[in-house]
Amino acid sequence: GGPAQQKLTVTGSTTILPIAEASADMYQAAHPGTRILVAGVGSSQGIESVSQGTSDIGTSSRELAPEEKKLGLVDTKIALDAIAVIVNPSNPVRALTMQQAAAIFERRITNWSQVGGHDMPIGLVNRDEASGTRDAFSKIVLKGRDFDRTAAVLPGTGQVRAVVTESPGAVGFISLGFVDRGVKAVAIDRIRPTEATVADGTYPISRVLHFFTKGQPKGLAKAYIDFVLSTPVQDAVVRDAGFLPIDKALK
Amino acid sequence: MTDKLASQDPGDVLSAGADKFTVDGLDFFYGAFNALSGIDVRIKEHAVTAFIGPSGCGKSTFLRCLNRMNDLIPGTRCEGKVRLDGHDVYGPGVDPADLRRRVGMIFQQPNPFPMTIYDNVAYGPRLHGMRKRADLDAVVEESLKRANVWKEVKDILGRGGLTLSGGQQQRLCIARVLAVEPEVLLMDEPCSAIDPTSVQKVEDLMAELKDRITIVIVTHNMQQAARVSDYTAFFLQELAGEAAHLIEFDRTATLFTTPRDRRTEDYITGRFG
Amino acid sequence: MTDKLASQDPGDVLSAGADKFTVDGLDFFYGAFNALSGIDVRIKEHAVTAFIGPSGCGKSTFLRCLNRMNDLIPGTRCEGKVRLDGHDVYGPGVDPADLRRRVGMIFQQPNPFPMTIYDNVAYGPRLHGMRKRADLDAVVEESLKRANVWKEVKDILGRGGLTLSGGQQQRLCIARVLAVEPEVLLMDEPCSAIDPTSVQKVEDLMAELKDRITIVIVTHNMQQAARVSDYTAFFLQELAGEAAHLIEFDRTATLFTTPRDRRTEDYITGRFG
Amino acid sequence: MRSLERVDKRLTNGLALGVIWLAAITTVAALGAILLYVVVNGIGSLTPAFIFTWPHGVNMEGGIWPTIQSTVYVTALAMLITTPVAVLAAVYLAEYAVQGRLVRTIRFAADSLASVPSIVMGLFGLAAFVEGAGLKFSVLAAALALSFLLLPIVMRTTEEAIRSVPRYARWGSYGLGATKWQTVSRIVLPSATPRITTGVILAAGRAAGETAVVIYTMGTMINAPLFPSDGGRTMPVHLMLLAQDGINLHAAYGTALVLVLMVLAFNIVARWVSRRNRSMQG
Amino acid sequence: MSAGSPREGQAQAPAPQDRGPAGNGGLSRISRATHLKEALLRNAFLVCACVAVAGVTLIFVFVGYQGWPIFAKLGIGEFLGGRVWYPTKGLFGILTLVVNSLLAMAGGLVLGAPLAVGTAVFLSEVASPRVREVTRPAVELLAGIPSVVYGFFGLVLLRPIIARVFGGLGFGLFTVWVILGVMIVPTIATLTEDALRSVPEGIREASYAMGATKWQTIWRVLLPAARIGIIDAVILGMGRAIGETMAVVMIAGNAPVIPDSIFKPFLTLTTVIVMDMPYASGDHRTALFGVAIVLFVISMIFVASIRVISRSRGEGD
Ligand SMILES: Nc1ncnc2c1ncn2[C@@H]1O[C@H](COP(=O)(O)OP(=O)(O)OP(=O)(O)O)[C@@H](O)[C@H]1O
Ligand SMILES: Nc1ncnc2c1ncn2[C@@H]1O[C@H](COP(=O)(O)OP(=O)(O)OP(=O)(O)O)[C@@H](O)[C@H]1O
Ligand SMILES: [Mg+2]
Ligand SMILES: [Mg+2]
Repeated sequence: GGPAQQKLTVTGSTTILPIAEASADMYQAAHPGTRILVAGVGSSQGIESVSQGTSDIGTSSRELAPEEKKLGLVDTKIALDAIAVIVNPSNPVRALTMQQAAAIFERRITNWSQVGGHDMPIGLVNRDEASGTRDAFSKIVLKGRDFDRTAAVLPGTGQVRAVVTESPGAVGFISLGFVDRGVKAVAIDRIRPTEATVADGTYPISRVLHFFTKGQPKGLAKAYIDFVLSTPVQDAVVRDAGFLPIDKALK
Repeated sequence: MTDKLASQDPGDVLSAGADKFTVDGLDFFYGAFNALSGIDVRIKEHAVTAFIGPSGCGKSTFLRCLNRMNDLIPGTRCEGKVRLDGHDVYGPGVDPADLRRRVGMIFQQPNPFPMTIYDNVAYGPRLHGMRKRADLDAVVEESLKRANVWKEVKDILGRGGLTLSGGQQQRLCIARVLAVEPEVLLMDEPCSAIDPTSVQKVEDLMAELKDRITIVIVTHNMQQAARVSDYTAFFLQELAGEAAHLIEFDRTATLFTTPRDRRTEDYITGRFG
Repeated sequence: MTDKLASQDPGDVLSAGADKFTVDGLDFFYGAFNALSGIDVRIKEHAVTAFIGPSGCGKSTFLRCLNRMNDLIPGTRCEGKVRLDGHDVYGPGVDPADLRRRVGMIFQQPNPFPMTIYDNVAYGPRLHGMRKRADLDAVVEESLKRANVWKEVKDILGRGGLTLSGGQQQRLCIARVLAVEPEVLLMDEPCSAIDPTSVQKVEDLMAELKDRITIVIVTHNMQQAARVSDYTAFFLQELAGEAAHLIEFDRTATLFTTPRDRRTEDYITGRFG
Repeated sequence: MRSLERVDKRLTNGLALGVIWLAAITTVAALGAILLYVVVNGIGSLTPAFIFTWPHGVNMEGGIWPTIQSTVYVTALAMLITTPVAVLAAVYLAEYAVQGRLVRTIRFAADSLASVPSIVMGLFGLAAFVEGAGLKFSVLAAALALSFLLLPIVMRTTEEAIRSVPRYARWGSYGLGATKWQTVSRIVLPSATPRITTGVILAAGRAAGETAVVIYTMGTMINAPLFPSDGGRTMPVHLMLLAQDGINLHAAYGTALVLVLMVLAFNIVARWVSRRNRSMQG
Repeated sequence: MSAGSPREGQAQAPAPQDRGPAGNGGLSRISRATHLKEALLRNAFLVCACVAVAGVTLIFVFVGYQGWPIFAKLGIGEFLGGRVWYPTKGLFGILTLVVNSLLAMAGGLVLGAPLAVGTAVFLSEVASPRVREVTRPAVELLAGIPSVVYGFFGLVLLRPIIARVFGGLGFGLFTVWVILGVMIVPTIATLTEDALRSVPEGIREASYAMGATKWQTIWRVLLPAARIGIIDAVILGMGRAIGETMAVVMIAGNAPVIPDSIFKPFLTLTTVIVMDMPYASGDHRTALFGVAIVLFVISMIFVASIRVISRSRGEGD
């Protein structure tokens, strides 16, 4: 027979929400009679609810904290999120060090000439507080220090990209998957962000997205996770959402 | 002095016929403004009584006291006695709606309802519970005939009342009132907004109706008052902002030929107003 | 026939004094409606000319042709010639604003501006460039004096013009016009909305003013026309919807005692209207 | 000197009138620019597939049907709740109320309600209906919150409509012995109906375009609501999310165009109703 | 009584249903049923009218209940007067947001009010009927366009243009001013037009009759005469501008600081709610409701001041 449960609850990271939702839709369309409920409540909440059993899968865009390691959760990595620092293509700056990137977003550096570019004020573009990308960027690049508060706060990746595309002095950060020809992703510590450098872990601003289950996934949960890991989902849904397929990294 | 005059008159004039309305010491207030003061008058049954006087002297106000239309204006107050067939119109518990059915009213501006001619006339009977189509048909035809407008509208009863000419509209309004069989008809300058031919028709109508209905008419047109009325009352507000009084009330023929008050004479000879 | 009459008259009447306005073959249209047709009239300098006629016969319309106030109503058209001191009022390049300063106007409803009494009177002079306070003070006092209202308002010049009584307001409006030194004063029923005492004052005023100013007055009140005017013009619209004509124009004394036209006679004896 | 002054006066007049013309032209141009921009960019998206299919994928490709359905549903429900209350309230104010403290309070409350920022109304709906009354994110919660927003609007237009019924028409009815309610229900309300309808339609246009209230009371879930207890995502909310995301601007332009066309349709219908009414009375 | 007595007349009358006991020539009493029905209806209408009062009260209660704790916790002074809005650090001072909202409103007003008053004067005094037929619907349509569409338009068309012309990112006060300026035009213009139309025709005529030009009449008589109505309209426009959310959030840039240039991003009272609500919890969420209370109170102050101004007119001239 089919899966033991006909209903699955997936809660957690808002970063992962688009992947979880879209693949849930696709899965349900392919398997009538199943019901997958997806909610974005934040990574911590997702980890908590899966460990308490109120949901079947907890999604998280961060690693488990030390005390969470004891909860008996099984980790399935489902995608890679690399964050590119983007500038306008007309900007001659091609590379930054991690320190420079941090200094720019803390506004300790305010002019492109300070990092080898033209004499032009830097226009900072930040994401909103609810953004997982911002959260990751802040942890990895700023090491938890504060963003400059005069930066523009935009609520979406596409907006950041559009602004950087149009404004010569702008700088922002978006998921690597959304980088297009309108913007230029700069190298960080001399590593250019590509699928290869992300996959091999040399590009420094990246993270892994996780599905956590209480014990080994079974039944519908397993079927759903397998579906998410399948090539069609990895190549379409995960990329659409701006992330990189996990198979490139681990296989 | 005015009061004395007004209270003397009735004695002389009233001998002639039965009183439909008896008004004693009426004072009327719009909020704090005392518009009418000490009005005494008797309105004769089956006669036409005209109210004349300069603009703003309270003719309309007084007319509207007779069927309590003034009740509808917030902040107004009426003191004194108004009796219809001896019954106090402002008595406790009196139903103003029923009073108004019995004391119909025609306004200066023809005011057909925005519905068909038929429905305009049937409106009143329907209000008061008539439902059968045949009865309504009969009342509508009868009323339009009595109002002298049947010939003009009998083929277009389904058309909107507002599509008629001003004069036809006014006669339609009269038909509408006649349909509820009022005992008194109050007309507030019924002819001042309509064409001369229609004026003629309305005046003829009044002459026919007064056999069965008591008529009170407010008019600015002294000639009209002289033509149509049996009795005439002259109102005057002597100073702006003060209350108006009834200056003289008499048979029309007497009042127009031998007015007792100099102010009446001044007015009818056009010395002011 | 009407036209003939009207064009005959001037000859007789005009011998008396200089013409301020000469109107020849004036036709006036509200859109497609021809309100006035073939009006010929001469208005004498330093005299009072009255326009009389039933309601709606175009008296106001004609008056407003004289200072081009009708220009302000979209869709109106004026044909024929109107000359002020021989100059074509509708000629090319004529500034209607300047014309209106020279030909002042008083309306039926007193219409002070919602500002102080002082500012009301100073409005005109300021419009035309007077700025100095002393000059303005002088003009305001002078105009209010000429308008017979100085005594009543001299201590309350800073109060709103709308706080005055109707009659005072009307005299304030006259003062306001006098302040720009008009040559002609057009008055459209200036007394029909004010109290009798004020009417008296306005009529006295006209008698005083006509030494220096030509006055044209529209009035419904035949007695008033007879009292105040030197010349009278009688307008009549014989059929509803058709153009009105000038029926008779003559010295007031002549027109009221021996009207040449039967319709004039009917009107002044009150047979219609 | 006098003639110089006249030239100066005329010059000022001409210049000032020119500036006024300019203001009006600017206003009309602003409207033109918005409409033109939305139409030019959105027209390409305006296919039956776009209108009648569901959105799919991470960045909302496909159509916008459920958002249209949600919009229509919540608008209709809000009008259904608002209209009777607002009309009867207006009847009270126009026909029954005597000037006094109570009426002043009601008017002040209505004016205040009309000027509450819609974001505040949204939070109110969240606190009162979604959480307080336990309605969750639902069409009903959104309709209730919207109806507080629309109530003063419909009340005002209705009151004006009722007041514009000539008093002579009322007198005619009273004069025939009608009671107050008979007069109101048979003469006043029927005469005022076209104008009331116009006001209601315009208010519906307002509801259909409202974002801040709906987002906190109906949520953002893509759903074709069937019951009032279902959640959903209206077109303005969809447009807002697409615009914020900024990735699928095609869909955003298309949604904006459909939304603007809908509001335009409301306006045109309202205008038509009032025009037809005018020509019937004339 | 004579032959044609009223009773005969009545005999033919359609019999009213609920004629009272004294129907016999005397005056009938109001029947109990009629009286009850009318009273019942009247009270039902009154209840409906009171829904508006209930609405305001409910808003106050619910939003107040959720938001009040932040005032209690921080004290009114620190909440309203605190300069730093930094929720993740537990700092909830909204002075910056208040100042930004006022800046946005003021600029929108400076651009929008003259445009609106000019348009209103155009509609009521200058335009020929035919031109008015086109212009007025345009103004009304402008009012009908949803604010999210204004925001979208500002974001995708206006912002890039401003970025190109003035440098920077295009987010900021200037962009917001332009959009708000256009958005408040219909509010102010329609009310101003009403005010101008309610100036008696006689006053216009009197002015023209004294030789005033059109502009002199407008400037010296009509605008002063309509001034109370215009002030009311402008205050309503202010309310609209300060409460506007969806249009502003897309083009303001949302940085929680007082900008040092009109081309720099800033965050307002309304936009902070949209930006933070999705993830706020605890004190942060309470603080957002606190912001809603502030907005509510500001809008009430506007309404009340309109009252006061209109009343002072009643007492004045
Ligand atoms: N609703 C009202 N509120 C306050 N005052 C009123 C009201 N209606 C009339 N008045 C005043 O009462 C007085 C009498 O008015 P009324 O209309 O009865 O006069 P009228 O003789 O009918 O005048 P007209 O010949 O112009 O119709 C006037 O001074 C008028 O201003
Ligand atoms: N603005 C207008 N548009 C169209 N027709 C008008 C307009 N003003 C007046 N009329 C018509 O022109 C005719 C003359 O009107 P006018 O006001 O000049 O008459 P009047 O003699 O002054 O009347 P009254 O004595 O009542 O003031 C009337 O038939 C009137 O209906
Ligand atoms: Mg009257
Ligand atoms: Mg006139």
